[in-house]
Amino acid sequence: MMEQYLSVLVTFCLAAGLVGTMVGAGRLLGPRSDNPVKGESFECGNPSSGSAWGRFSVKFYMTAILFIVFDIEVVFLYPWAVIFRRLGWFGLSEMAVFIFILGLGLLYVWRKGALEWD
Amino acid sequence: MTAVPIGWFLILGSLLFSIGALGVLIRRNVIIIFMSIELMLNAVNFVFVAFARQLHSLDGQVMVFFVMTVAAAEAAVGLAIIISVFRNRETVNADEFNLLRW
Amino acid sequence: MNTGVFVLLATLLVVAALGVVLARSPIRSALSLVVALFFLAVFFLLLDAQLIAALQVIVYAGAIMVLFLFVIMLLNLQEHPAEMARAGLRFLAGTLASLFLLATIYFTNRSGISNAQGMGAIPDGFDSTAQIAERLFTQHLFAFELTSLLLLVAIISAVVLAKKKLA
Amino acid sequence: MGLEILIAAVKALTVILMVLSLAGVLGWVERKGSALIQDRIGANRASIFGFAGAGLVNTMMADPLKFLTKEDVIPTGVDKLLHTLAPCVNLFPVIVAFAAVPFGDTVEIAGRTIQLQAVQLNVGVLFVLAMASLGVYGVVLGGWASNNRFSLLGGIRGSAQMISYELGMGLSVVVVVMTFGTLDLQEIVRAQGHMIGGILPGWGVFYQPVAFVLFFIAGIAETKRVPFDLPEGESELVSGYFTEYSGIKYLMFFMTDFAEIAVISALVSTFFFGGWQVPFLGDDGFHFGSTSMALPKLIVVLLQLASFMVKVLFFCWFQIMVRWTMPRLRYDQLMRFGWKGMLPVSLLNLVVTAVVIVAFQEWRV
Repeated sequence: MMEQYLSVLVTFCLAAGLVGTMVGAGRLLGPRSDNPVKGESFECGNPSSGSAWGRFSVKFYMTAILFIVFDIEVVFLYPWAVIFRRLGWFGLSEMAVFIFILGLGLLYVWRKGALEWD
Repeated sequence: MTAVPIGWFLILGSLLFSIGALGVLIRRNVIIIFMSIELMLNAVNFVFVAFARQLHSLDGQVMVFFVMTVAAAEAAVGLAIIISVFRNRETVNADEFNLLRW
Repeated sequence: MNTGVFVLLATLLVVAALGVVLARSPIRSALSLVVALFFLAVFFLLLDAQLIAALQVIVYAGAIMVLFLFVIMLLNLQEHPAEMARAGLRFLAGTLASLFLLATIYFTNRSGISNAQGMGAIPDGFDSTAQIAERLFTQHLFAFELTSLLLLVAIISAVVLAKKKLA
Repeated sequence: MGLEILIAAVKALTVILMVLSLAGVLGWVERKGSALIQDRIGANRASIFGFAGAGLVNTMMADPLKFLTKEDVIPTGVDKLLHTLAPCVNLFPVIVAFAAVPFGDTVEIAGRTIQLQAVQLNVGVLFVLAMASLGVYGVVLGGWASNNRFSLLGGIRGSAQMISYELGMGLSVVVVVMTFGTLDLQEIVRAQGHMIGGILPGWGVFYQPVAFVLFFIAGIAETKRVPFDLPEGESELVSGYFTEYSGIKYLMFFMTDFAEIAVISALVSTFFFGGWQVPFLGDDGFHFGSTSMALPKLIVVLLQLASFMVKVLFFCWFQIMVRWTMPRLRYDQLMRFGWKGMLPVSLLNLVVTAVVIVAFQEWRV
């Protein structure tokens, strides 16, 4: 038991250490020279047209919402997948109802055209 | 982790909950208020899991599933509301959402 | 050793949680929340809830917080000067929160559970996914089916609210 | 306690070195492979004494050193903290995810049983998926922190693409879990040790061919490579979300790309191609029907290790071939394929699998 958590902890620490060392070493070893032109954001050689932080399409937001909903569905499926053999037809029908109701949601989104990118 | 008594977990959970509540009360940005609510929900989850461990009952862990689902649904609908309000009023400040106030 | 781990993780968790509330820029606030959720997952792992720990990261960090980040970027929310509540309200909120905290500490102490010698050993197979699944899909069957309706409502309302033209 | 930490550290270091050297090798294979496909020599200066194979040493040693000594340009007007954080949160989950994949069976050293797996969790499958879902942050933060139009567009496109294909990936993994009945990666590999009818290895791909195809497609989409390379399409977005990065931070994004290829390959071989299993090889040697050939335990372990590496390298090579063979999709095609293709098909696959398994209870691995 303890072994499992130890392995996770040690791996996390080593990976974080590696990543940190890389950034730190790059900072120490790399040369430094600042000038205003170098600091401009790269727009293929044209003078920069100012800050890029602006608003973008709401489509991406719709994708994220749909992702959350179906991600929850998948999350319920993992524990179910482990024991569905033992639950048999009962487990199957209960999951069928769940998937059917969420399938209705997918159908609705599909028919409403929220999955279109135009 | 077995050497730490449950009381410590309860206190840590309530500390998290208070921080979340503080965020809801003192911040005016609706999105940060939302995130503070998520924090409060998580504090509750934390206590559920700690009690599940203490009482050797898995119901606490099952409950976390449902809290997660509710949090997801809440985030989806809540943020959709924020977006549609922002379209009309160009603000996310909770004090300026006052059309329904009387 | 165990107590040390608890204190270390708890400190990191509380700092991250404070970051959510106190950070000026919403994007930093959201990232603090991701860090806090990650440390919560570590706590779940140490509380023998492996499944919950993994799902915590998948659902909260991997899905819900991505949505928050998207919205913050979508609305291009930067720091806003007049963003905190009035001083009086801040004071009231602080008092309420500390009262709540003190009450918990008081009742935890009085009930005597915090004096118990740790949590003790767990029964065999307590952390197995199969047992949680067994509970979830038999005893809590009704609640499970209801969540699908909740999610359906969430999809429909999100589409209706966020779509530009309503029919 | 100290000894256990030491063992865990040795295993974790082995895996980290494995994934880093794989990333280095793949950088070279990609250059040489693309040259092969396009009928040119490619990377022709990277040779030692005229032997091109030694160029591999060059890419693995000289390249990182060069990147380390380059200036790390941070443009004005960016969010400095997030700009530095982005490559770190990009690389970290990939390395950790690779650590959860078992690269061999157990070995016994001095009376102590050691699992050849750096992160041993009962829920290894979910651990890997959790880390994969954290990969979005590197992309989103890199794009946002740079304050550059190309970066932001690349970052947003990349994250939307990754979350879309994560669903197909998750659903095909659910099917794998249903087939083997466990969330433990080591258990999944062990379950693939038998032979179907004495001739066919009991690999997941023979039970779940559809899931294999779906998982592999979703995996390529998660690595954001051709034909799904919209987030960093050179001809449109310069380098996408890491346009504004230079020096070691650029190398970190670059390494993440190759490490992701390695992770996907390792997962494909674990879920569908028996991981470290060698067909006909048991604990004590080869068994072909009635004849058998005894082998010492050490040889068996080494053979299994080699089997894992060969499978991983094969799928890495396959992904590189795909990259240099396919044209790029359009973004609307990509999203349509994810939501209207992958998602319904993987749901259908799941339902069919569930019905088949429940209807024929004896059909089990």
